[in-house]
Amino acid sequence: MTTDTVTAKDFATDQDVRWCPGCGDYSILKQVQSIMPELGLPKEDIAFISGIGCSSRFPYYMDTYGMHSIHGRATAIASGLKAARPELSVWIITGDGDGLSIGGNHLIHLLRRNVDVNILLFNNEIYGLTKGQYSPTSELGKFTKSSPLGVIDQPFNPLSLAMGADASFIARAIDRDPILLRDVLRAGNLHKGSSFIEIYQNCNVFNDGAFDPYSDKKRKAEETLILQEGKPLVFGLDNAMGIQLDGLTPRMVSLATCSADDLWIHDSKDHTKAWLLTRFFDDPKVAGHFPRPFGVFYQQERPTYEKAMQEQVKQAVEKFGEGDLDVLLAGRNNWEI
Amino acid sequence: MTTDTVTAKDFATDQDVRWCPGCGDYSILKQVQSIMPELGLPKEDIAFISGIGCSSRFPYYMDTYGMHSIHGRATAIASGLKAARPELSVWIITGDGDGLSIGGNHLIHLLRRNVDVNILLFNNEIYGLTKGQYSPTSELGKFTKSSPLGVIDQPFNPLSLAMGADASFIARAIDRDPILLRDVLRAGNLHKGSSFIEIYQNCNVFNDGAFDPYSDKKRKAEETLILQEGKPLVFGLDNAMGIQLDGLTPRMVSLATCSADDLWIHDSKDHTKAWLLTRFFDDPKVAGHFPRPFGVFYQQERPTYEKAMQEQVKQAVEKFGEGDLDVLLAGRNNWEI
Amino acid sequence: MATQLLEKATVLFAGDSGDGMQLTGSQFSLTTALHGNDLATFPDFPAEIRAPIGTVSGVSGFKVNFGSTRIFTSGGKVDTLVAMNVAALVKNLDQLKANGLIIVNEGGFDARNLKLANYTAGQNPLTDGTLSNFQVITIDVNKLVKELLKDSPLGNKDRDRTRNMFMLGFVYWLYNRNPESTLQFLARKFAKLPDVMAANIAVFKAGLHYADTTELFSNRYEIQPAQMPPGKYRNIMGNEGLALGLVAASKKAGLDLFYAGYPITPASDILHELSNHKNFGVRTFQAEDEIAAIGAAIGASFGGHIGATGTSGPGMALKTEAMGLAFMIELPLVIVNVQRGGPSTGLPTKTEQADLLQAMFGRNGEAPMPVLACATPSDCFEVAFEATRIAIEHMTPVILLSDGYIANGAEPWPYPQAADLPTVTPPFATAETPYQPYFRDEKHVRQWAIPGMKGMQHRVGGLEKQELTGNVSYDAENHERMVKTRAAKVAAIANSIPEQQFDSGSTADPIVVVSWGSTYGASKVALANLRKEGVPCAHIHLRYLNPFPKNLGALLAQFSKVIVPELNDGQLVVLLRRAFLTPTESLTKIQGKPFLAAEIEAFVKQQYATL
Amino acid sequence: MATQLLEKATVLFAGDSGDGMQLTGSQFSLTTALHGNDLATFPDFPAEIRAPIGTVSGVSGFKVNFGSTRIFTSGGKVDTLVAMNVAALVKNLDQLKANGLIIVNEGGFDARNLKLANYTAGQNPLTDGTLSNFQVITIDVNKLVKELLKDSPLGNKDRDRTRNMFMLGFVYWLYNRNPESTLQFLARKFAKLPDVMAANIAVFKAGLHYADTTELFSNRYEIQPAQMPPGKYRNIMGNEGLALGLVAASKKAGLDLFYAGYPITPASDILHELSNHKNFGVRTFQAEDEIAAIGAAIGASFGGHIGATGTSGPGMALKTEAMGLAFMIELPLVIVNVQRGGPSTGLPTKTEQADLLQAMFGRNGEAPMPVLACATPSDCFEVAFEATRIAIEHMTPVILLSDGYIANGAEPWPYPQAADLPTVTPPFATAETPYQPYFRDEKHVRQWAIPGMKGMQHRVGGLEKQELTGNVSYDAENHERMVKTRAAKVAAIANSIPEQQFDSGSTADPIVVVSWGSTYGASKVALANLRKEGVPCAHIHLRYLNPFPKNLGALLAQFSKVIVPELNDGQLVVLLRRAFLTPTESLTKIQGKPFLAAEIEAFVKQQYATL
Ligand SMILES: Cc1ncc(C[n+]2csc(CCOP(=O)(O)OP(=O)(O)O)c2C)c(N)n1
Ligand SMILES: Cc1ncc(C[n+]2csc(CCOP(=O)(O)OP(=O)(O)O)c2C)c(N)n1
Ligand code: SF4
Ligand code: SF4
Ligand SMILES: [Mg+2]
Ligand SMILES: [Mg+2]
Repeated sequence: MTTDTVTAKDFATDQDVRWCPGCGDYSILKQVQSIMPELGLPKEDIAFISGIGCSSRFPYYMDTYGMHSIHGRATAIASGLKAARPELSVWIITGDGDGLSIGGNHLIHLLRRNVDVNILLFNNEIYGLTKGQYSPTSELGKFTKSSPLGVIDQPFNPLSLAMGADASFIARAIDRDPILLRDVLRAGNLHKGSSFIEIYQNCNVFNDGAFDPYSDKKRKAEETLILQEGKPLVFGLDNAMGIQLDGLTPRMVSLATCSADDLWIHDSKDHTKAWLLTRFFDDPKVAGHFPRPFGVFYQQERPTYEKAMQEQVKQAVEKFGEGDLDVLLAGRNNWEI
Repeated sequence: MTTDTVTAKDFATDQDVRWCPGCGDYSILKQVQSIMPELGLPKEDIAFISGIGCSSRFPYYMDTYGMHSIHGRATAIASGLKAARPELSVWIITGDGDGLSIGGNHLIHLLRRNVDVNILLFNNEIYGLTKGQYSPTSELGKFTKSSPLGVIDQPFNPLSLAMGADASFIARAIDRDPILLRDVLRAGNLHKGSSFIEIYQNCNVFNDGAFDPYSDKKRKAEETLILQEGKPLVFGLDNAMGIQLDGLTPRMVSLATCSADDLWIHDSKDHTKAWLLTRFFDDPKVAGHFPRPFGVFYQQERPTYEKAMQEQVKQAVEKFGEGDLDVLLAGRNNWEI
Repeated sequence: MATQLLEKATVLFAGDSGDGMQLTGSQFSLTTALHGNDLATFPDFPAEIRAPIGTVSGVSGFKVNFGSTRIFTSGGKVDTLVAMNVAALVKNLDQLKANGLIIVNEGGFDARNLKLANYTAGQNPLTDGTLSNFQVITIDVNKLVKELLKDSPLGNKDRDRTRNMFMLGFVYWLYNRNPESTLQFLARKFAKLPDVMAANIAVFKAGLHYADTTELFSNRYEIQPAQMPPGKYRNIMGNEGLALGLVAASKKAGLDLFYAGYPITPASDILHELSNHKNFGVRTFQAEDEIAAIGAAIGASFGGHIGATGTSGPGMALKTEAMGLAFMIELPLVIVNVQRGGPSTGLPTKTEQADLLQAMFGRNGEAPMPVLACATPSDCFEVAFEATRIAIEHMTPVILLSDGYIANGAEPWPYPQAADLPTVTPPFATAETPYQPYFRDEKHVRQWAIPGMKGMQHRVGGLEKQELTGNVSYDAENHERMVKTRAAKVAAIANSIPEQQFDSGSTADPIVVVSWGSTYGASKVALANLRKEGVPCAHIHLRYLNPFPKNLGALLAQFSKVIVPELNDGQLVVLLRRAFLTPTESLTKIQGKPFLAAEIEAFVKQQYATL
Repeated sequence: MATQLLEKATVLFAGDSGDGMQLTGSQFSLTTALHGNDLATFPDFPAEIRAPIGTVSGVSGFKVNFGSTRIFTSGGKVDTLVAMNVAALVKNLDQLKANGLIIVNEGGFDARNLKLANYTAGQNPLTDGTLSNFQVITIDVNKLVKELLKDSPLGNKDRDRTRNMFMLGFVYWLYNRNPESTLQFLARKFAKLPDVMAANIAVFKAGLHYADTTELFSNRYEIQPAQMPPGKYRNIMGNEGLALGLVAASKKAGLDLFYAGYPITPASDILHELSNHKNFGVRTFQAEDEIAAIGAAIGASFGGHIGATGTSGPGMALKTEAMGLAFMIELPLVIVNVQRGGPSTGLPTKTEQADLLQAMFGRNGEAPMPVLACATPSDCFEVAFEATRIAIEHMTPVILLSDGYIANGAEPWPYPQAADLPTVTPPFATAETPYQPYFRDEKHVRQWAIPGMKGMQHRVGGLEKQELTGNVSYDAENHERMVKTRAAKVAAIANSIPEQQFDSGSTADPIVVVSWGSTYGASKVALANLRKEGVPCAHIHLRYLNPFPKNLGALLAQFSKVIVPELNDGQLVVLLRRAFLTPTESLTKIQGKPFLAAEIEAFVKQQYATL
């Protein structure tokens, strides 16, 4: 197969797509399929590993190798797969429940190890497949099937959590902005190391409109902050607003009163800035809230886990020679009878 | 029992303490016992819950209620205990393996929920009980029983991780500084919400000297940064050095060239500063490294999980009346035959 | 218009997942129960939230079996099938009785729907003779509703959503049901959406009237109230009954209930139900996973609440390590497994009984636990109560097995009065003698001291412990004694449970059918039919799977054939062989759905022939 | 000086955890093996890393049973006990033969040590007559070493640490062992610490010389090389053998081994061992927990490596959900459980066989897996090889049961030549026909396509799947067929394993002892003794616990008594009853330690008497 003739369609399978009509998952599937040809890899060198949840049905729709595994464990399984087969392109599909609730531990360990995989966390702030309980990203006070009096668990800030776990790449996208989503997917793919990509995804059955502030045509400009490398942080209608850093404190300023040169310039290599951006996490209903950032927050080159493992195998061979089974079996001390 | 007559000794049990001679756990036990009387609670209102590991034997030595549970689950068990019995003082004892490896997920979920417990994480950067494998806090390259060619997993920064999980109180102490350790324990106890206390603990059998830079008389002054509320960040012999903030960037300065007034003033309510402090995490062998901070990094008042749960029970009673079993059994629609 | 008296009938509402069939079925059930019929229901829906519209895999069904006699299963063949679209018809046709009635929504048979159900262009089951052996009534509900609501302020989507109400009204008329409770329900449900309420009520009434006026039928049906024992009744679903059983037992024990769960089909509704009963002091904890859930429940039990946790197979697997801890520290705990099709993720929305051996043996080390199973939706209440009683009075974790079939099924329930429920007595420590955490009474039960009890501070844990003191002990003989004592404690529960009774028949019969869990209903019906036909067989239904009732072995020994029907590959059989070396005939069905009585009948007859 | 020829002897080195008894014992074993004796060892140490010095719970022991005849257990009663302190003596005295030899370090009998071992002031077992039935040799090793090393540059602590070498040298002299390999070992071990090396060698030699010169003995012992089958031998520990078995099978299959584990006693050494063999392409992954470990191993198997994971009981409990996944997706995977005392955390450093039923049934749904068990340290190699072969050739997860006794025990092993090991053939997909992931061959085995294989992209998962295509299927009949097919696949493995042989005896005997796992040795010795005494009994040892060898049922049916000794509460018995309705006599021991042959002998005799 010559990869340059491949199109998005080649990555579709013959399986019926079984999400609810209108589900945000459709868009994500489409964007992923459409950037696949850019990987420059034959289909057989790509693997999609998912856990359990609506989102985790994803692999059935990708004509690559794939596993729809068990709840929360895609990260563990993908770690083994990538460590064994570093040359494969490995994609993890998970949800806010799958990845942050039951699977939280494997996720943070994968991130610290920096296994070179791409993690797409479909965050719909709800348990879709089990029909509407709150998830670890549901907001305080939310009424759901399992919280008839309102949620009392403070939600995770997924990108802060990832930074706490020393993730080497973090980004946020949204189902309804396909261009940005594709850009982020591409950047994640190019990053050597764990790419953690949170994707806001509308569950139109159990949590419809959760991300409307960030996709609604009327509100989007005010509510979103699109991160562009080397560019000042601007937002609002006609980019009339910007973000300035006053010591450690970010402030929203009007460009009418402040020059773009004095604004915070986005630098995805800056760890502290990235952390501060993850803290732009206000409830959009609260007055004076900051816009929600989208795009690549942070990326850092550091050794990947599977490379280091490969390296040790190589070193061992250099040091002890290619393993000889007879030597191994005979051990150090032996005798003949 | 009148609590004011109680002393540290009253909290000891008749069980032989079974740690290796010289283990750092002894000091921690002693400091915990010694601050117990200050809780002002009768012994029967205190519970120590641990997982599995050398450190987790702790409850056997405390004459309170206690459970030596299973590996990694103390946090989950304590969450249930505290939610059921908010009036108890609940202490979790865990290790770097117990709390951050197998138990990492329950830990971060407990922290985001802000269950009002005190978590003492005995970090010896090794698996003690299983005889010397590397842990999620062991440094890169370390040779252990399970890493004969050196560790390739980047270690967690436990306090960064806790902040990523939105912990409301984080602190660091060390076995060999009993005064600071007691201060931190007291502060953790007073904090309403989850108190996450990392305690550097020497495992003199499998990882002896791991924290020597921070306890060795000669090096301690240069290598440690003791955090004191409202005070400038100073360190070094005769506190000759200080930390300044240049925008987002901390710098080490000599007090000979810089006034104490211009230094970074410790404010444990400042979330961003606390984050930056957790990033003072350099390898002390690397030139130009920052000193390692000890003390209370961060504390924030926010509602605790068990209070919110209690509140919902109360609200439900107010709204629907004290539950009447006959009404419940009869349901809404019934008929007689 | 003649009214034909029937003894019983089975109605199946089938449509697309989005067509509201579950709600339609529930309303029909409730009204039917209020009418005084006995009934059993069986919802059957796809694993997807919204499987592709119009396809066979997207069909959702709700079956109601009701009668003027007692009803024990959700029914075999169907009398009346309501089909909202092609797929619903195709999927369910083989369930219909010969000459059964089909009520079809013609609007669901357009070209698109035909294609989605895999019909080639030009083909249509309504016209190609497929239905020639049935009575078919075709109504274009889509069109009727469109017309009816043309002035409604509702949007198209909301208008279309009322179609199910048309069919409900239609079937109410056909079976002579009183529309009142449904009208009330709609008024309540849509109280805040008056337009939606008006539309639904209008369409529902239109269905009723359409049936009444169109002269489609020469007669309607009447099924008179069943001869049920007098008393107060309500409808109950299995998971609901289970939740109420936990609450009731906690109240009768004077303890607060702490239920920790992680959502999983088909157990989630227990969590939902209980989260509505906080005014009973119930605390619900949605944990980050199943391990945390059982952990939190253990913590709550340690704190003196009655901890409970519920899940299904995959979650059960995750809990097994912590179950071992609960077993070692001998605290009360109820662990519910609402079984579903396995293994692994398996068939999440289908039923199965394949976790029995996991419940018995799925732990490291020697860790026997009491295991009980529920037989019917209302039995879920009783068994949950009993499991909680055993957990508390015997200081032990208890496993309670339910399954997807009864969890989602419903039936009328002669609910008890609180005062008539037995009192449960926690073995709390008293200050009379110095507290020893592992001192045991004559039933081998240790005393319970909870934080706050003065002078009784103690430590428990998963390491082996010394008798009496509970201190850690690696002593060889002590370990053996403790293993045996813990086993003896569980075995001794046999002394506090009733001896095994026959559900029907006696030791005079040569054959006995031994059922457990949800196979109760089908077995009961089968046995009744068999006995009518003169096949001499008895029926034993097991609620207690560990320990078995004391007399069970002796009973079984008196039969020439012991037949064990199970929705698995023969698991109870393993336990009977282990306990009594009983030679058994295993009847298994592993299809994600319950037995039909006829299947059991056929097997028993075949076995009878070989006697 | 006379030399007394012995057939076999058992030496027990006992001291405080810090006294280096494990190292002492290993050195003695190695030298003894090189001497040509057959042997078996049994280390026994406390759960604590350093339990309180001087206390009975802090005693660490290492037992070596060796002989000029074949040795099958680590021995019953002890001939020579080395006791470094009071506690070591007290703890082990009941293991000593009447008139056995005790070599005592007097320095370990000071007031402090006496008190720590719970002696009241003034009492001392050396002087109070306790030892009157034994030969006692008292040496103040502390003092001798102090004197000897007075000019050593070492600190006190390091000097004291050499005391064990004195005893080792002493016992070498007594049993006529060649000191050479130990001298080499010390030189290698302390190559970078010349002072430590010098001190150890000096003390070791001092021990040798002290025994030689002090005329404490009228004779020394000689145990001649055993009549072992000719060949090349080495010493092997159970966990080591297991690790080598995995490596060897992976090489013979042409696959890389991917071992993922989370440390846990007594399985950790497998991880340690394998992490040293990266030059064989072995990858070791220390996961964050047992779930991640099996997950990573599954991922690696999906990638075309042979994934393996090892743990002990509590970790096994955590793996059960993922085992279900591996079972559904039908990938090769080896799951090792080195059993320890349970339940829960139980007795972490002690042995037990109580996880057999967990291995068989500890999963949700119908998920039968092959289960094999190792009998001895060297058998660990063979069984690990065989388990891996089955996993790969039959595309299934396989459970391999070992236990703490054999994991830490050692014996001489006639190691094989790589070329003589069988080839293992992974059923890789070929491009001949279009790939169907769930197409099966005549053994019901599906074909393996791994990422990188062109045109064979496919998806696997835990939901039920359609035959052939592997697409998700909720179809009722398909589910039943798949459940049965998966079971048939595992059952069919019986066709590729040897029929059951007798270890001794035959169907002519009325009694058969059926052992499994580490009870092999004690059973074998017991049977040999019994037959010598004229008790007519046969011995069957099971390596394959699921499926059983095809002829097992027929074999067992020919005996009047089937006796099953187990280190649990009777678990194999459940499987035999399930499979063959075999009435069995269960001999159980649940004390965290292996059977003594004498215990089995007594039970068999008692059963024989009732024949
Ligand atoms: C061990 C286990 N526990 C619980 C479940 C049930 N379950 C399936 S998906 C899911 C959560 C789904 O939420 P999320 O991950 O956010 O995915 P979404 O459906 O929203 O895409 C749960 C709890 C399961 N399959 N396995
Ligand atoms: C489920 C399970 N897995 C593994 C173990 C073995 N284990 C016991 S303690 C421990 C880790 C100990 O390390 P840490 O938590 O750092 O405590 P430390 O001993 O260093 O104080 C492990 C892996 C266990 N007991 N249970
Ligand atoms: S339930 Fe929500 S997340 Fe799941 S498929 Fe439907 S719309 Fe999408
Ligand atoms: S092994 Fe290390 S951590 Fe454990 S008791 Fe000994 S010194 Fe302490
Ligand atoms: Mg979700
Ligand atoms: Mg540790």
